[in-house]
Amino acid sequence: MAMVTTPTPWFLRRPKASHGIWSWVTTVDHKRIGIMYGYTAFVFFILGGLEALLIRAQLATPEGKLISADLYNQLFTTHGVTMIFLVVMPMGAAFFNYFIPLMIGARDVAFPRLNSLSYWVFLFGGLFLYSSWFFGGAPDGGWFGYAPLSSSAGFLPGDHRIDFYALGLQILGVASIVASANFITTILNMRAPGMKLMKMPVFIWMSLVVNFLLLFAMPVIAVALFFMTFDRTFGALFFAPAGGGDPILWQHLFWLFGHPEVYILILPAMGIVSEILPVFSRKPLFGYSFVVFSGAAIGFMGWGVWAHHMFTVGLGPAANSAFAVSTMFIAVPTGVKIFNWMATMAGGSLKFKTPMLFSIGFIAMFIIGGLSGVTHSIVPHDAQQQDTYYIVAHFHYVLFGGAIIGLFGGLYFWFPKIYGKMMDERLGKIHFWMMLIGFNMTFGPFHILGLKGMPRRYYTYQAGLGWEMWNMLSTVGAFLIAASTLVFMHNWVKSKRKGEIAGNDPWDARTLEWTIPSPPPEYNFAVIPTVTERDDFWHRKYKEDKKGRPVPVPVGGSEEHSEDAEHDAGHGIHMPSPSYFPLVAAIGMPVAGFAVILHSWPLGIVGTVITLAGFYGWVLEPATAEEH
Amino acid sequence: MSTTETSLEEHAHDHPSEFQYVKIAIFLGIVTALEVVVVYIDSLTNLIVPILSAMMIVKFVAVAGYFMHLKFDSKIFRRFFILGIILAMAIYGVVLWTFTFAERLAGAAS
Amino acid sequence: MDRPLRKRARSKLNYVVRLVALASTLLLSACISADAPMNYLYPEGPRAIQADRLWDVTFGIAAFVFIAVEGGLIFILFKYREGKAHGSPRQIEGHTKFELIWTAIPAVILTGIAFMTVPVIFDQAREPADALQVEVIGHQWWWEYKYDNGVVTANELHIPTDRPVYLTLKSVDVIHSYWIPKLAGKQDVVPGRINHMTIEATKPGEYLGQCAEYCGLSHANMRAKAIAHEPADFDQWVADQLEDAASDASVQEGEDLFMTGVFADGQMCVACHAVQGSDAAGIVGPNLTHVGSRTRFAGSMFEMNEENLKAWLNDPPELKPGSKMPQLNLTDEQIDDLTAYLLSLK
Amino acid sequence: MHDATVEETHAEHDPHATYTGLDNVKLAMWAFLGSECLFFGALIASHLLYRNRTGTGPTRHDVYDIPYTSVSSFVLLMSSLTMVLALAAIQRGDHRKLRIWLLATSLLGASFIGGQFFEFTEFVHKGLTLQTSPFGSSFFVLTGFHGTHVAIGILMLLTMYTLSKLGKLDPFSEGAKKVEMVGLYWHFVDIIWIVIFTVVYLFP
Repeated sequence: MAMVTTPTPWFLRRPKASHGIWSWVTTVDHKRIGIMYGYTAFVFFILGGLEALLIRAQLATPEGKLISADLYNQLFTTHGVTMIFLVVMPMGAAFFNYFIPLMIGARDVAFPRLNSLSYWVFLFGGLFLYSSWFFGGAPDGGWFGYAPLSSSAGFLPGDHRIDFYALGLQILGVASIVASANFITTILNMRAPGMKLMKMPVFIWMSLVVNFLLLFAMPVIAVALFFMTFDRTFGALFFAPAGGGDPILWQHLFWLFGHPEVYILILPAMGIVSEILPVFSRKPLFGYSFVVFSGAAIGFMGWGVWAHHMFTVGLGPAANSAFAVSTMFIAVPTGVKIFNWMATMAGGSLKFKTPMLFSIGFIAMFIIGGLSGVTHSIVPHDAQQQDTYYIVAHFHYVLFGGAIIGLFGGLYFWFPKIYGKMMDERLGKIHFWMMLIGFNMTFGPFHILGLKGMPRRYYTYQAGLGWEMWNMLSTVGAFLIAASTLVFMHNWVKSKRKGEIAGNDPWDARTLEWTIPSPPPEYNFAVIPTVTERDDFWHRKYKEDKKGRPVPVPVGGSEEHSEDAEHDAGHGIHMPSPSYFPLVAAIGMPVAGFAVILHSWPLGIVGTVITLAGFYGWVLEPATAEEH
Repeated sequence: MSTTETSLEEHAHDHPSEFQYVKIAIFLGIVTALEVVVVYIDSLTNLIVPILSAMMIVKFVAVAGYFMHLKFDSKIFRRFFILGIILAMAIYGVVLWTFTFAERLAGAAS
Repeated sequence: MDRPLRKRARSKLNYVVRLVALASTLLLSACISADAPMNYLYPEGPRAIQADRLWDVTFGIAAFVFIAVEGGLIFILFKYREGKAHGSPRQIEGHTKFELIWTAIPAVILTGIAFMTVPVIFDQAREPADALQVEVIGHQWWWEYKYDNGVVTANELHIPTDRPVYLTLKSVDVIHSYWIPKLAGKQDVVPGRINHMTIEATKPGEYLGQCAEYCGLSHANMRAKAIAHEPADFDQWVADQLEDAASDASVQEGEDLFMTGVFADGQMCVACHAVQGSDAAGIVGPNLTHVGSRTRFAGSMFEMNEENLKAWLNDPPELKPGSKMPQLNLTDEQIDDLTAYLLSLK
Repeated sequence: MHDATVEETHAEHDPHATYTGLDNVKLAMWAFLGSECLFFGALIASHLLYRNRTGTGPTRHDVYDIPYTSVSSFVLLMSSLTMVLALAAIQRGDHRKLRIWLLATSLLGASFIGGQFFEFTEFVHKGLTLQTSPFGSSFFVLTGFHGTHVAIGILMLLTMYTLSKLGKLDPFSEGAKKVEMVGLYWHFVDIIWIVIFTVVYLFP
């Protein structure tokens, strides 16, 4: 349908592969990009997990000799960087990609090619970071990369390890910023008719908040990382105390990003849980508007608490008090969410399917993480807790017990939609209990270790401080988590091959993605739905009787109508054509990264030219593939 | 600019005329010149920062409002931008505040 | 039909058992303190005790909330499980009054905690009157102490009991964090800044500590120790420390090696170390004037004895990764002589 | 950049194209500009922190040449006028005028960058480099990033110029949108300079 008057040169023709690897490489379909995000994040989850196992193996006994101090420091740094930037964030992005358009009744995201760019930039950023293992070692300054340890040369072994960190995160930041602008536009602009803001699913709300946080937080870390790179590579003095710079500036910029980042990691899982609980309670989410506003409040307040990571820095009592108070009060909207989830289940008819178990696990574990969080805000005692395993326990309860368990719940919940098959319930439950027990066994003892004074980031510890048993217990738990992950992978592969056929709506669910076939056709919706209610699909299926109980709407309503329309309309829908220019543009970035590390201007020019070529091809390629 | 006040959000193309753009540009040039003049007036010592800030804001608003059409476009655009500006001023303001605080402490100690 | 129901009930029972087990282990472990010299829930100094009181209250509240909320969760899971409930659930969208209540209650509790906390923050930041002034300098990876009375020592902080010690914290390289858990919370040691903290011990004894901010390769090996003496003993310690290093003819060979020996790559002991009363005035490494009187060495890693010292001199970076003290390729004889000399510096 | 594809898939089914009725690209552009506020905010705040930390190197009073910088500020300010005139031209469908104004904007932008380059060399001669002091580091990195933004803007302007020349900015409503986006970016860069000029150069 695009009128091409002049013949398009070969390099600008849009690729047409619809099967095979090439079709994945050039895809701009949000569902395929979501799947690629998910698998990539999972591979990094395995890598980050293996790093964790090595760490735990080293610490199982005092004076462990398994790995050297040097390797240990690389491992704990990469473990943190991996789990945050390469696992939880992209796994969240996987859900955003796959389900935002489906849940708002759209055919794709606002910018399909930008979406593909985000993925490739993320992938290359991750590969760039991991390539450091082959070039003199992985980053070893901690995920927080404190100056001047990381920003000045000579304090850490290895010449370029931290450069990989600074540039790798910079590249990953590009992916996040691009994705956030894309999702914000998608959510605001691509909603189906009738889906007002207060009729959006909570997951969409949380996605919106997360993407605003990304939009505003990523530039802050970008500046900090630029400063670090300038210090390391060009001799600038931003964080060099000897030259008059102040290392605390790094901490401010880092945590200004780092604290919103915490909510970037946890809010997607909160959104997922808010979708799962109503389905398996057969009740709407209790206090929708409170949950939404508390999510937004967390998003705002998340900007005002960063210095609680810096209570021992010496900011002075006035600043410490101010941040202590703001930190305490961010517990209020978080508490609101927990109470609303519980109230959603209360009075329901609870079905304990695997996604539901994970959601309940999320709530139970998040309560622990939240409460230990409150204890950090009492500054004089935080001066004891700071940088001990007590803190490590806290954020693992929030980020593993919270984010990761919630994300697993999402995987179980939406697997039938993605693959059209059910996941095995028995294996799913085994996975859940193994993971929950393993998790508590690993990270529960961290509370005690921390209170007994064991500091973080120690490659070894001496005997006789009362830490031995708890460390051993934790290590055993870590391997239990690893085993549970194997169960999950087995379940995934097995169910994908020969799981029970799921149908459109296996859970009797509430939101729009369940109105369409599983797996969804490329165009998602044959007819763009018109939304009248919150949880629109549920209200199409059920009316309420006088007591407020759901009564099925007689079959033969709108649903069959849309089935018919699907057969007719499917052919006339033109989806965006694939493109390889996002990939080209993304490739230039790690090349430029290596240029900085090698101090090579020619390579820098090559990287820039590749990226520019990608963008020019992008602008100039025709809107669609030529038709035959 | 009273003629443009009537423009509605849907009519984003109802911009000021080219002549009005030129007038705004001349105005911006004059304010810039005034800024430079103010710097050289020694007697203003204490007032100079507020005066310069005020002139900066005027210029900022003129460019954003007229050249970037924020005055005439949808409020959503304005909100995105203002959100960014306010957030930046708030958080970086607090950062600088904590530094001056620490410096005063250090100054008192040494 | 019956079996899966029973199974479900059993799995829920597991859940309860597990939670109770977790809660009780938490409480139990808090009671075990004797074996944990750095357990800060059993503080020994006034500032640590002050912080601990805040913790006791907050932990009590948190434990109560934990039991109430997790208990409520379990109750809901039992009560409203499928099949138990009567038919389809009522579709309740929310309840504003409840919402406001459970927004307000945490806010009130937290306000209470805030009122309790803030005065302590200001109180602990104040410089105490009549304090002993000590400058603490963080190095990769050991602690240096300079007393206002002129004593310079390393790794072991000697303090009098029942007198506040006001520490002025400085770093020569990266950020460290000074921490003696039983005596006070930690305070970061930031290069280019000057921080302060107050510690105080009520009883004589040894209190273990360590660097708590990741500071590079041997962060784990940057330990510290505070040794509290009765005031009279402390004064005696100061007097001893202020004396020049004792010269002892029996260790003359070692002393000569120390003062003039040139080892691998032109390294000399005196390039880095100082011994008061001699020409040795290096400032890179610890001052060794009374090194023989210290209980531990090398960032408090090793107990001070002949065997350990010999092993150390043989290959420092092997024992302490990244150590600034290089491998000097000393012969066994040189090691023996140097060890004898160093141990004589009491 | 403008993504024509989505527009098309949507336009077929929905005359209003988007829920809010706002253009996707413009919305994303404003989101991006909001994000850029945080970016430059961090740079400016760091500079404010360090502006007096000159060590033994020159202070800002030693190096700044206010009349010179005000001229280049004026140049950049005027480039915003030519930019907005370029947009007005294409909105009328006047490609010839569009190209003239685009070129004028690029030239003004280029002279700003040229001026900045000269200023940098002057400062280096006076002994202020990236390595001299935190003041030097933060000054060069802040103004350097701004200059990079201007350079990218010039690249986009020249791209628009070439597209117009090749007849690829049609139909003109689509082309006008592209020019409008470049314009927003350009004005934003100008706005940032308004702040930098006042806060970095003029504040005592």
